[in-house]
Amino acid sequence: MVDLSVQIGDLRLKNPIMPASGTFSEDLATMLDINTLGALVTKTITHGIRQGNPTPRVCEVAGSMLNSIGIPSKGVDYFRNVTVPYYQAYDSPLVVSISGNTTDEFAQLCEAVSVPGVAAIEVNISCPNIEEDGKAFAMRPSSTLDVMRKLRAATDLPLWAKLTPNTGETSDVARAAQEGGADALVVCNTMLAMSIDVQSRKPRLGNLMGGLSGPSLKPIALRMAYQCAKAVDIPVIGCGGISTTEDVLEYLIAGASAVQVGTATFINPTAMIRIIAELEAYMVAYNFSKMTDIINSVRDEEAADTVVFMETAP
Amino acid sequence: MVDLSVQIGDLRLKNPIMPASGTFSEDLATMLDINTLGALVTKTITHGIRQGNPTPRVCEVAGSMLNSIGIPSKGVDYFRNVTVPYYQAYDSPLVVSISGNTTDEFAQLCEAVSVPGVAAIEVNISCPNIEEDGKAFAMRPSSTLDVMRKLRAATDLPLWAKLTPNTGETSDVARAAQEGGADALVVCNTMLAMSIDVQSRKPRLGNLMGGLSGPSLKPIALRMAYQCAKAVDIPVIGCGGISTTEDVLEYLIAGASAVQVGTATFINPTAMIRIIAELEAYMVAYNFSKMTDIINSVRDEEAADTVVFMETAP
Amino acid sequence: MVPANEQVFETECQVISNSPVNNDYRLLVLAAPAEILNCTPGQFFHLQCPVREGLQPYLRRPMSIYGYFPEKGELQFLYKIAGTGTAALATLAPGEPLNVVGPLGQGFDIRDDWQNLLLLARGVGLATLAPLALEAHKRGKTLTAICSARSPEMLMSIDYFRDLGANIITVTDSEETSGLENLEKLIEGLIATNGIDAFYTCGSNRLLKLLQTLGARHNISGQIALEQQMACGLGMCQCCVRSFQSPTGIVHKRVCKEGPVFDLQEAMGW
Amino acid sequence: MVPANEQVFETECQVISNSPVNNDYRLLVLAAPAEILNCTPGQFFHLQCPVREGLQPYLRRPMSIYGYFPEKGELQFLYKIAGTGTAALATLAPGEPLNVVGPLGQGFDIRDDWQNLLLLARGVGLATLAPLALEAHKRGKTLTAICSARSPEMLMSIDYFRDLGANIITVTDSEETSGLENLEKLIEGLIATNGIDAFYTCGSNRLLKLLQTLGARHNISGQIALEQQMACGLGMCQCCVRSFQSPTGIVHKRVCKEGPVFDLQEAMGW
Ligand SMILES: Cc1cc2nc3c(=O)[nH]c(=O)nc-3n(C[C@H](O)[C@H](O)[C@H](O)COP(=O)(O)OP(=O)(O)OC[C@H]3O[C@@H](n4cnc5c(N)ncnc54)[C@H](O)[C@@H]3O)c2cc1C
Ligand SMILES: Cc1cc2nc3c(=O)[nH]c(=O)nc-3n(C[C@H](O)[C@H](O)[C@H](O)COP(=O)(O)OP(=O)(O)OC[C@H]3O[C@@H](n4cnc5c(N)ncnc54)[C@H](O)[C@@H]3O)c2cc1C
Ligand SMILES: Cc1cc2nc3c(=O)[nH]c(=O)nc-3n(C[C@H](O)[C@H](O)[C@H](O)COP(=O)(O)O)c2cc1C
Ligand SMILES: Cc1cc2nc3c(=O)[nH]c(=O)nc-3n(C[C@H](O)[C@H](O)[C@H](O)COP(=O)(O)O)c2cc1C
Ligand code: FES
Ligand code: FES
Repeated sequence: MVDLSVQIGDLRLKNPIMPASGTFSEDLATMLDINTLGALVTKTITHGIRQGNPTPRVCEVAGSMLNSIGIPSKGVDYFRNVTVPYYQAYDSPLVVSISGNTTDEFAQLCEAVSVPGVAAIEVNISCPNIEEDGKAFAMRPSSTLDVMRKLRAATDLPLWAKLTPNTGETSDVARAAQEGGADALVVCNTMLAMSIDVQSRKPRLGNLMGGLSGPSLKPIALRMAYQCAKAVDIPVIGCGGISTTEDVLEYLIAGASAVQVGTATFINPTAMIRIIAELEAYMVAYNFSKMTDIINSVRDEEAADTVVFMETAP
Repeated sequence: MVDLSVQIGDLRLKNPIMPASGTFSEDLATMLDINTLGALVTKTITHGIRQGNPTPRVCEVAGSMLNSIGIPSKGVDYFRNVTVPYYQAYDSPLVVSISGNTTDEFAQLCEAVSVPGVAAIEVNISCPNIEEDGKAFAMRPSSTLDVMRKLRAATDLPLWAKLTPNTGETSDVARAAQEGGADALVVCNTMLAMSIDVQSRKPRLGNLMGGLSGPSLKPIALRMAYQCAKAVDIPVIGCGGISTTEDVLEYLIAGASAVQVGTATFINPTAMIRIIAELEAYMVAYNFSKMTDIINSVRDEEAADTVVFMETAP
Repeated sequence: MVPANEQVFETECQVISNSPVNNDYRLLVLAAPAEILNCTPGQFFHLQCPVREGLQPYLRRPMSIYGYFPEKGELQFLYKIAGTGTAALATLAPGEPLNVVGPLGQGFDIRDDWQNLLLLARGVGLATLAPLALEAHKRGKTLTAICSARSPEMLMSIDYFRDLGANIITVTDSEETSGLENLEKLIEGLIATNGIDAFYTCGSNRLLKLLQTLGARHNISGQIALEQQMACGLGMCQCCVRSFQSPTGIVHKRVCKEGPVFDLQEAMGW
Repeated sequence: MVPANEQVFETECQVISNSPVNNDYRLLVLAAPAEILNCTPGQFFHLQCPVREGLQPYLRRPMSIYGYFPEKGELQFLYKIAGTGTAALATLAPGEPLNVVGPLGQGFDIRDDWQNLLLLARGVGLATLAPLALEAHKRGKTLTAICSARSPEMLMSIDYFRDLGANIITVTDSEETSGLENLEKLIEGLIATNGIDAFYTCGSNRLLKLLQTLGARHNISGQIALEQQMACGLGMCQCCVRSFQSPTGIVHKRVCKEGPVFDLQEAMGW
């Protein structure tokens, strides 16, 4: 018998496969038994009600996509009154993704969602901090440390910090998040990108720019997950461009303890359950009994010592 | 008659298409008349002789590639004695790409390559600065300003600063490069990335990590080129993932005055001459007479004011 | 947990045929299992268009159900080549697989007390309205279909509607009969002679406005199928929203989930 | 500016045939213009493998020239399915286009004063050595080919070599004749009876070492064709380097430009 379960801080997940925030909702239950997933991660919510960005909110780029949804949110009350009760029917742990424009707003929301039925809070610190020139909290170690400390003080639930690839200081930011009290890191969110329609000369997204996700992001996000796994002691949850079981293995080997699947679900809504089945078959075929046989098994040897902290391409 | 020429500071290029550093050499003359190109950009050279990184130096990722060549170099003497004379046979301007581990080494090399026959110097400030925790000069505004000032003092030739995408401070770095004396910006170099072979569990590149180039990089590099064109007054030369004439138009519309074609030449060695021909045909078809009819014609309107300086994905 | 008629499937179907209907449109016929053919007119599928040299669509493409026939196990789409995805779709040969997700969204509603239905369709809109016509026929409704096109040769599905006993009126640009003024006169005529209980239309801003005006004037209900860029098609990503009038002000609804069929008066021009 | 024989072309060729030779290898025959068939044995082409559903190679794949026939306008490759690119190559049907870049690299050298040549080849190495055998035959050289394989059924191109009048010796793993010891004995025998002026081989570390030893022992020249990951194939990207012995110490050379054929004694094991 193979055991697919993984440990993320105090939380035991039945398998390492879960959806990425914003690419999953109750609606996926129309297609598959979401109770088979390792965890259930909500779209990021904000404290108040928000409409989100102008359309078009998505566009396709070579083998991947851009989005600029803009966190439309029904607010915290809807979450507590409707979303949490809905997920009571499932035993896969509910992870709520939250975000705020200021540290205080963020911390208040963190407290407000710390209700029974919520297993962990994923803090989307890849969103702009309007108190500090609009850069995302997770772009700098200092603002990361700051916001994580306040969030830590606001809840006793496990805190997962979701990092951004839009930084040159991945390792430092990861350490700051750990120091600030994160129980795990989710690595990573989308990469800021742009596309222009040559005919109309207009940006393809209503909001001018948006986030790159899908296969193009994978080598970048994998590099970050690897850097983070080397930099911190808390678990890393890999995210970015995963669409096959091989992609999952790449992240696990690089040091991630679990992974999130995002855009791939748009292409194949049943991708996650297929991956879970394939992962189990892989374990059997290669005689692995538990996930820790795979996690962090990268053969980086000498190379790792010299270039782990390299944050620039040659 | 359409005029494809563009102005990059004091330099007039016969057309906006040139190779990207490291993806071109004299060897391309075995395939096409390199004199048809807007400029001829060398692989980055260093002062001394260097061997470069261990193999494998390249690997393929979804629809793109990673490389970690590591700047093997025959040194400055070879450049002056062999390379410069070789290019005398061509009238397309010779642009030499240089790099150094320290500011002083960089500046010395900049002076040493300022010889007749060289039309401009592209300073690859995307390389690690060993004086400052190994981060690339162009990852931070301060180190960018610093190195650009020294380089400016070292030569009277036009200086093109080549930026890195491995930063969260694109606009600030662009302004620092301009302030430091750059005559143009090349936007951008490769994005730090990684790939692991699941069978062997080894990193696919001998050097563990490498730079992502090709189509996957395009939406990221285009966003940066757009940000830079908004942030500075000097010309921007777009680079990243260009393989079609439409890609070129996207960069020009976004504000780039010229572009560099890199990885696409590996896939289709004749890509650049095909693009030049197609660009001319496009101008004729759409009744444009000069490149400035296209450059910076993006219809970003209101959107631009609010989110140009956004450096994070929503 | 999910009611059977809300169940959505990801299924690999097999192409039976894929051939041009006229210069612009093609008909794709798939062999499909009965379980995915429990559809409502107006619903759509999300198609994973094939990857070809030089045509590499990434996201799925939404396509209205043109025909669903559980008895013979067939699923049909009527489509126009618009770009990469549909161009790739057009290369599919009989026997090749096509991965489809669906049926998706909310379809048209035919209230029992509605008898005289008016369809107003142009181009791809016919694809969306065809199964509605069939359903109306099955339920013994009286159907009038105003079919609009650039020119008489471009008119599609006329025979199909005629076989369903529909009263067909064709209007075309080349004959200068498709203008708003003429349409208004036509429809006012229909209302005056037989009476109309409901309007059904698709997509166009121009037709939306006209039917909204006529509907308000004569208190006639109506529904419209709308389009929007989609990623997931399942209601998860929030990218496909449009604005709608509601008692509480303007609200966003997801075209893939609350739509693609919406109340005519709630829909907003764009 | 570039001498005619150094000119490299990017050309769209047409597939004439593409069929299995045995369980592991396939032969691809292309219709090619004469201008690109001015080749030297040992040179290679860089192939843009086609894009298929689930098989989307990005970089080109290097492939030795198995045969080039300017008279009949044919270019041939013998290949083994190793991964994405070669799997995609195997799907090419007659009539389909294939974009090739070449001819590339430095081929084998047959010095006029060399008469008795020994080829030592296994697997894909045969593809590389086949045109050398033809050239040797044309130039009236005496050729011995030691062909190695897993088992007798896997031996390839035997008839081809035989038709060229080569003296053929086959060794296989299943018959336990392909071991180093046996090979050494065999070659020592050949040297003792007829004498050998030059060795030619490909790829394997094991064979390289053996021939280096024998070459040094008897002062026999030799050449080896090597492989390395490639991006540009033209000498521009510096990714395909290998280490070589040189009078000034260990140097890097580009397999695509200074190679793929190198002096046997300069080559280094890996
Ligand atoms: C609910 C619904 C039903 C539809 N039914 C039909 C139908 O029956 N027949 C038909 O021919 N067309 C239909 N369409 C439009 C069809 O989806 C587009 O023509 C198609 O997606 C174009 O893809 P492309 O790659 O060929 O074009 P491109 O322009 O290259 O597409 C680029 C991107 O834009 C999206 N896009 C482009 N046009 C539209 C559009 N009109 N609506 C939504 N997304 C779009 C594509 O999905 C893709 O992601 C329908 C659209 C929707 C939303
Ligand atoms: C000069 C030269 C001549 C060759 N001649 C032949 C031949 O005649 N017949 C034949 O079957 N094979 C030959 N090879 C090997 C052939 O290039 C590889 O088998 C092929 O590139 C594998 O590609 P893939 O996508 O199928 O495999 P994958 O393993 O998926 O390839 C992944 C990447 O690694 C590279 N790669 C994998 N194996 C090799 C290799 N051995 N050498 C260089 N790059 C490799 C690929 O090009 C690709 O970029 C030759 C290689 C070289 C360098
Ligand atoms: C349409 C869409 C919406 C997203 N919304 C959110 C969000 O609300 N909060 C968040 O943290 N990440 C959001 N993301 C980012 C994903 O969670 C994930 O980090 C990213 O897409 C990379 O993974 P992928 O390549 O597997 O999609 C969104 C991504 C997409 C494509
Ligand atoms: C093999 C390879 C080698 C490169 N070497 C250099 C280099 O020496 N100096 C440099 O500034 N950029 C170098 N680059 C980066 C390219 O110049 C270019 O910025 C990058 O590849 C993005 O463009 P592309 O997507 O068109 O390839 C190299 C890129 C590749 C693929
Ligand atoms: S397409 Fe994702 S919510 Fe409608
Ligand atoms: S493959 Fe580029 S130098 Fe050899």
